[in-house]
Amino acid sequence: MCSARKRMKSKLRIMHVVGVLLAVVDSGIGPVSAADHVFEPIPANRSMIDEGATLRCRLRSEPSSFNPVLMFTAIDAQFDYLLWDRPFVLDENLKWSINSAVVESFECSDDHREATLVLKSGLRWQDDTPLTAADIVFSWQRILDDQVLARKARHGTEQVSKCEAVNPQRVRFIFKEALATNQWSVDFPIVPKHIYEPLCTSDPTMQRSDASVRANRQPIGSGPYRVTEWASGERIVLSRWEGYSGPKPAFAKIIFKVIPDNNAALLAFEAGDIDEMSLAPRQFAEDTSGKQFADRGVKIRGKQWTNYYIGWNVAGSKAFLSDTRVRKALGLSVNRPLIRKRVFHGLFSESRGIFPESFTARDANESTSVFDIAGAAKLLDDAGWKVSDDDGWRYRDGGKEKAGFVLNLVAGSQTSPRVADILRADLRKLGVEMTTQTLEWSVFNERNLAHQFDAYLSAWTCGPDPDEARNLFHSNAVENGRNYVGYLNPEVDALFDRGVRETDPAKRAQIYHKIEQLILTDEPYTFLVEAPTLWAFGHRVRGVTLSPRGPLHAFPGVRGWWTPRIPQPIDDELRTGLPHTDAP
Amino acid sequence: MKSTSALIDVADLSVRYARGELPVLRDVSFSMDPGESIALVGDSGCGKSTLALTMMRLLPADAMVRGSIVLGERGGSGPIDILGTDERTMQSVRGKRIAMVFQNPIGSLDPVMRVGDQILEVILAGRKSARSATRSKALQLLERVGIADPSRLARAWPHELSGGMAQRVTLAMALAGEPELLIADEPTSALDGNVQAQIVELICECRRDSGLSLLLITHDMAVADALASRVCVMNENRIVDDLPIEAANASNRHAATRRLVEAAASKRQKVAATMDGGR
Amino acid sequence: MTAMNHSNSILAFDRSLAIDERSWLTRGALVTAALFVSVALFAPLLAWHQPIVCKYQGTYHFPAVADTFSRIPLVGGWIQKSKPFRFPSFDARTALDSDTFALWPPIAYGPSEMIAGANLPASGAHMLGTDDRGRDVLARLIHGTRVSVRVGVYSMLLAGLVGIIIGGAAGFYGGAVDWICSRLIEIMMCFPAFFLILVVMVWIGNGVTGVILVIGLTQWTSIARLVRAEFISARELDYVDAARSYGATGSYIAIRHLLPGALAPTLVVLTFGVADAILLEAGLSWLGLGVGSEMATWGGMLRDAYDQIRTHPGLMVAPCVAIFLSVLCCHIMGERLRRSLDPRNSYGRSVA
Amino acid sequence: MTSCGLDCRTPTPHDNPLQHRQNGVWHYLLKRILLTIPTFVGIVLLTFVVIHLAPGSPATGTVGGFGESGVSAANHDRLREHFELDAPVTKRFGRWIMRVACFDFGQSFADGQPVSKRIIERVYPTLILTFSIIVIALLIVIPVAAYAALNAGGFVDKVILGACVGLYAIPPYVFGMLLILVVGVALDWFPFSGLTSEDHAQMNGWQRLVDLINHSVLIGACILYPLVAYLVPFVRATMLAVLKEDFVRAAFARGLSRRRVIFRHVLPNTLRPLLTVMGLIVPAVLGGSVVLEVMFSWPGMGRLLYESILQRDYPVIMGMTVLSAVIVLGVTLIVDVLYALADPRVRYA
Repeated sequence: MCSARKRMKSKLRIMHVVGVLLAVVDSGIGPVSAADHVFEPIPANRSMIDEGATLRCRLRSEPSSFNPVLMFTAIDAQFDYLLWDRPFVLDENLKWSINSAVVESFECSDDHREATLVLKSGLRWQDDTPLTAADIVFSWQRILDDQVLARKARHGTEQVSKCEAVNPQRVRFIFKEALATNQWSVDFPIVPKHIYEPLCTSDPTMQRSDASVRANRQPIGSGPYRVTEWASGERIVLSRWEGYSGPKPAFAKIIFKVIPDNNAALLAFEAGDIDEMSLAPRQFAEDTSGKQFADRGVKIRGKQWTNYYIGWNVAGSKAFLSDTRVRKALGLSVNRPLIRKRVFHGLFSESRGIFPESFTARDANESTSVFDIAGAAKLLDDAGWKVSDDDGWRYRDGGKEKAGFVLNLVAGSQTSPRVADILRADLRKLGVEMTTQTLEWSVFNERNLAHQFDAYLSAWTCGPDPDEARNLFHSNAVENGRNYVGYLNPEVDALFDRGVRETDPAKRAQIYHKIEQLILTDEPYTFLVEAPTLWAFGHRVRGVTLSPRGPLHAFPGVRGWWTPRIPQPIDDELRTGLPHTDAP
Repeated sequence: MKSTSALIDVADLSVRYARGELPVLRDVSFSMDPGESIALVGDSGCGKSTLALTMMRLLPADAMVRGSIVLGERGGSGPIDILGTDERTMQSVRGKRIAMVFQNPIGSLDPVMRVGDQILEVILAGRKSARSATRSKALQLLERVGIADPSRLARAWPHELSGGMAQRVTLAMALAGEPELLIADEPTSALDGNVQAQIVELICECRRDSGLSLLLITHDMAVADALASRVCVMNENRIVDDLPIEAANASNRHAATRRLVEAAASKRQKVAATMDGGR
Repeated sequence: MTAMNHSNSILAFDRSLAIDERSWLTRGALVTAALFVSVALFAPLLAWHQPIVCKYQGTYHFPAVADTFSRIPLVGGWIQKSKPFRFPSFDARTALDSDTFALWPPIAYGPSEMIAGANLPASGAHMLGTDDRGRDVLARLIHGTRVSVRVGVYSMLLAGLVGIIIGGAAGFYGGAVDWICSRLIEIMMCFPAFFLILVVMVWIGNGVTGVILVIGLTQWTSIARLVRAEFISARELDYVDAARSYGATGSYIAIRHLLPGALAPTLVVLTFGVADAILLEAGLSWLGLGVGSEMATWGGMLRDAYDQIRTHPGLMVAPCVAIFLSVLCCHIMGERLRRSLDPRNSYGRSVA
Repeated sequence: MTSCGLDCRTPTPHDNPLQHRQNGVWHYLLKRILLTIPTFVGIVLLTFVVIHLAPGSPATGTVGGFGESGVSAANHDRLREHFELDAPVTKRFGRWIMRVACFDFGQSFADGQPVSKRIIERVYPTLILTFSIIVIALLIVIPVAAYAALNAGGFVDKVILGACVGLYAIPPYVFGMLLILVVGVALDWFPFSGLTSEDHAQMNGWQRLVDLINHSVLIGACILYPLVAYLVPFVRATMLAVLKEDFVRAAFARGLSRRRVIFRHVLPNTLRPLLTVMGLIVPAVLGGSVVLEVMFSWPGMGRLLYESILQRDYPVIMGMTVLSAVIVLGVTLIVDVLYALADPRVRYA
């Protein structure tokens, strides 16, 4: 047995060389000014902290459930770390780590088939019942129970073939296979057995009976906050649970306000109604440049592992898109610099790759994108799609089949029609007719699931492990994942299967680099831009950490935020300078 | 303002509308003595009703009026210049000194108010008296216009009344203020023959009882014959003949007068002929 | 003449807004409406990315003219753009030499053309400036007229058709048909229209057709009720009996005698409906369910401007004014129509 | 969803099935109630069919997490099973009807709450707002319209009419945004987001009321102005038509005072057509404020329906349909009965 902690450390060094550190050159936004106070970590001297303060956050919509087994949306996840404690957490670099408030020790066997977790003693649920190994075993059972709709929690947990309580403090996990991802698989949510076990006898789904619903909405958690008010459609109030045994969070109360509209949210921010919000690119670039905003807060930009891409239906009925040369030509006609400038206000970076740079041993010049209409025209000519002398559009070998496709967009997005407008104009010059179809989200998904589309524009956020990408590229994912485009490449499949079993991080990185190259050759997806985290914080907020999922969705997240006891005057330099900074 | 013994004196009255090209009344002059009954006859559209409305000062806002209408003295009050006086005085004239009965009896009752309430309202207008006294007065009035079951009728809605019944009610309302002059604008033309006769009879009775003056507006010489002692014939917006009713049959009259007389005569013949034929 | 003003009489006739043939208001509305319609019809002649007439390689071409008429059914078949100009890859602006003859439309930009810098202020080249994507606002406004007028007119024609058929059937046949149609009308009135809109948008996909269908299929109830009422009252009239006694068939009576009477008030409602449809399209665009982004619409422009209301509030003005004027026009014309059709010129008659 | 949702340009009177009966109010009422039943069933049936035939499903409707799971075919099938969407539509409708018969509308797909609870939380603010806005609208409309009608053709009348048409032509969301920017932000008079303050729970009754009113002023104004702009010309024209009626002239001729004629004869006759219009306005206002509720972060019915539709939360959509149908049909019924009470011709004709 070796120490898992040690292993993780070495892995970290290679996988997260770049981490969230990102030098954004040519941002077009102006000089970068310091807003370092936002990142000031929570001071050891508690007297500096205003421990009675209230934090006001913005919610785009309401969460579906506070039961972590059932939680599945990004909104739900905002509450996860506040209401619940887990043995393992994702830190600000989306790195797997141990939650020292819960875990005494965690050890993994050398063959990666078994792991043992020792809980700290004296852990309690918010109703003062002890939190024990039995709760973990119960949660594991519930997550794998077919009757429980654990949409997200089930992912990975399935790899744990056995979970048993050796004693109240000690849990043993047995894995199905020796995988590099096994450490993620034990990171499943924990629910109180003493609350849910009686409920599950009559309602094994955990959400059908009135009692279950009540338990899910007013949960007995293990984290530092508990739900004290939920005004439907308006706000959710969390209050600090003073009995929490771990580090005491700074804010006595966190109010989540539901503000669906982005413009309204920014106005609320400027009025002092909320202390944080994510910003749309336009808001970041334009609406927040004035004094009104500078008086209220600062805006920061950090790295995010979110890529915008177009998926081409490789396996669809359209001969046009099944041809690799055509897809490459389409990829060449994406004017990324213009998209970046016009749609994303120069805030996003161009992207061609699929993994965050930190995952793969990628050469720096490999990710530079190319915009080459002439090259695209040549590729299309080679593939037999020639410009007709009659109307100027391309047809295959003089036949009836016109070069063109329908790009599906999600309704309500402000940016995707703009991306489409730019692409459409460039493709017109090529003689390729692109039309767009704006579909409401549910229909968009349904078409994708049924593989009934030519192409779609979407975004993909990479998970903390590169193996997550199999969801997009592996042939298994055609039916069971998000490989809606029907991309089949046995070599890629094999590499993914090798990658997940490879435990040496350096070798692993090589494998994913190879996958990336193969995929870029086949171009089943064309990656467009990589989105940053754009966020606004009120001047009084301190202790923010930016993860590749934004400031809220990593540990400690909001738990680490604080506000000084006496409102510190904002120095003049900050006021006059542009209140915007990149992540440190 | 000249002092006059006449009940009402209309002099050089001309009316035109701001939006219209032609005047609707041209230099109309006539006067009525107390107790007199005059029939104003003429073809439809010749300005009879406008004259009546002008006398009540109920014309639309954009009407331009020239001339004078003077209502004679009564009691302590001096003569009233109807066109010049204020609205408050006019309120005390309408209903109390000059009352009016309209052509469409059902239409001149508020459809969403019970008949009895509408009568009470008229009786109460401008004066204060005990509710019960007013009530009995209303019933008396209804009885006076020949309604058999006045208390039942008082509870009825206007749309439940027949035309003749409604005209009796409006007549009762007109009489409520004990006016000196009753202007009856085609009181019978919306009714059928039999009822027409009854209403004519009723108006006769009322005149006999209270010495009321009557300005009867009609296009039917026969009705004029029955009710009026004098006839003013209107044609093309002016009065062309003003003469005792008996003289209307003479041959040296204005063409319009002759036409009206002939029309009445031929109607009478026709009715007689049909009745003969029916026998 | 001492004109006496009966200003204290309340029996004023309704001549207030003086909406009759001679008033400047009616004339103004008619002229504006005609302007909107002609702008809609001839949009490419006013703003387009290709010239109206030009000499290219020795021959004359009329690309914008061809574009204007090519969308008209039947006509479009034989009016086609000449060769290089119909090629999607052909850019007249760069391909034409500056010294060759070319008559460009007054606004030499297409509605979706992203050529200029973003958010330019009004200038000689861009009379209303450009939007955040560098598109000429005036060009978008002109082509937006095309869509908005089409949405307004076609959706109301559809609503009118459905309304007349259902209301007419109810009024003409009476009995069970009337019962069913009346329930249908009631169901439609109580049905959450927004829901239907969403479903139709989802089925048909976004686009002008979808919006027209949605509006047409949700806005017919008032017309149906009106037509039904008119049919019922007309049915009682003597001339219908007379026609029947001559042996006229049911459909003949309905079309020849009943329909003309119902058509006039329907027209009034439809005129107001055009205004509502234009506003509705704007509302749909706000939710992202309107006509897609490749077409310029007033509602879409307003939605885009809403996002920039703090930094470039001026963008809001043009579509707002256009919507405002068109709605105003519809109302004045509708009112005028109502008065000319109704001798008693009262709102009340159609009500009670 | 229209600008103010008024699809009722020229309202016609409701069918009066009793035109040839003699039995008065009770018979009329009974018949009206019976007539709402098929309408109600029709609405519910139509909604059920439409939502189940529409593309998309609850399994694809919710915004997923961070790409780990997303929407996959396997998950999709599990969800369909979980939400009992496998059965044919007819069977599902049957099941739903059976449950509704026991007043059980099921659970929301979105957050698991009982539908009735989820809806009630959101309905009462909208209902209260709608009805108070309608009352306020009437309080504004009647005097203004009466003034305009009595001074028809005058300068003030023209200004009022012009203002109405002008206001009606402004899309509510433009007006709403301007209100937020000017009244909410620049002047800071009223809050522009939510329905209650954070400390609402700690307030006493009176403070709570003030708080609710404060939060509803701006959204209320946005709902109010198109309503007023629509109703003023309508009432004004109705009143002008009434003023031209014979009985008004007759009333004047009988010597009644101007005041009495207007208040006792003109107004009651004006209000009857207004009553009919109110019956049409209520559903339009009830369902027509989605955009405003989103803009003002206002927890109302429109927003709930919108969100439920996007998430394909069938039980909530059905519950909302049933509820809005009940409200709308109820209001129509009340209006009809009031109409019958107000107009003896309908009652006894």
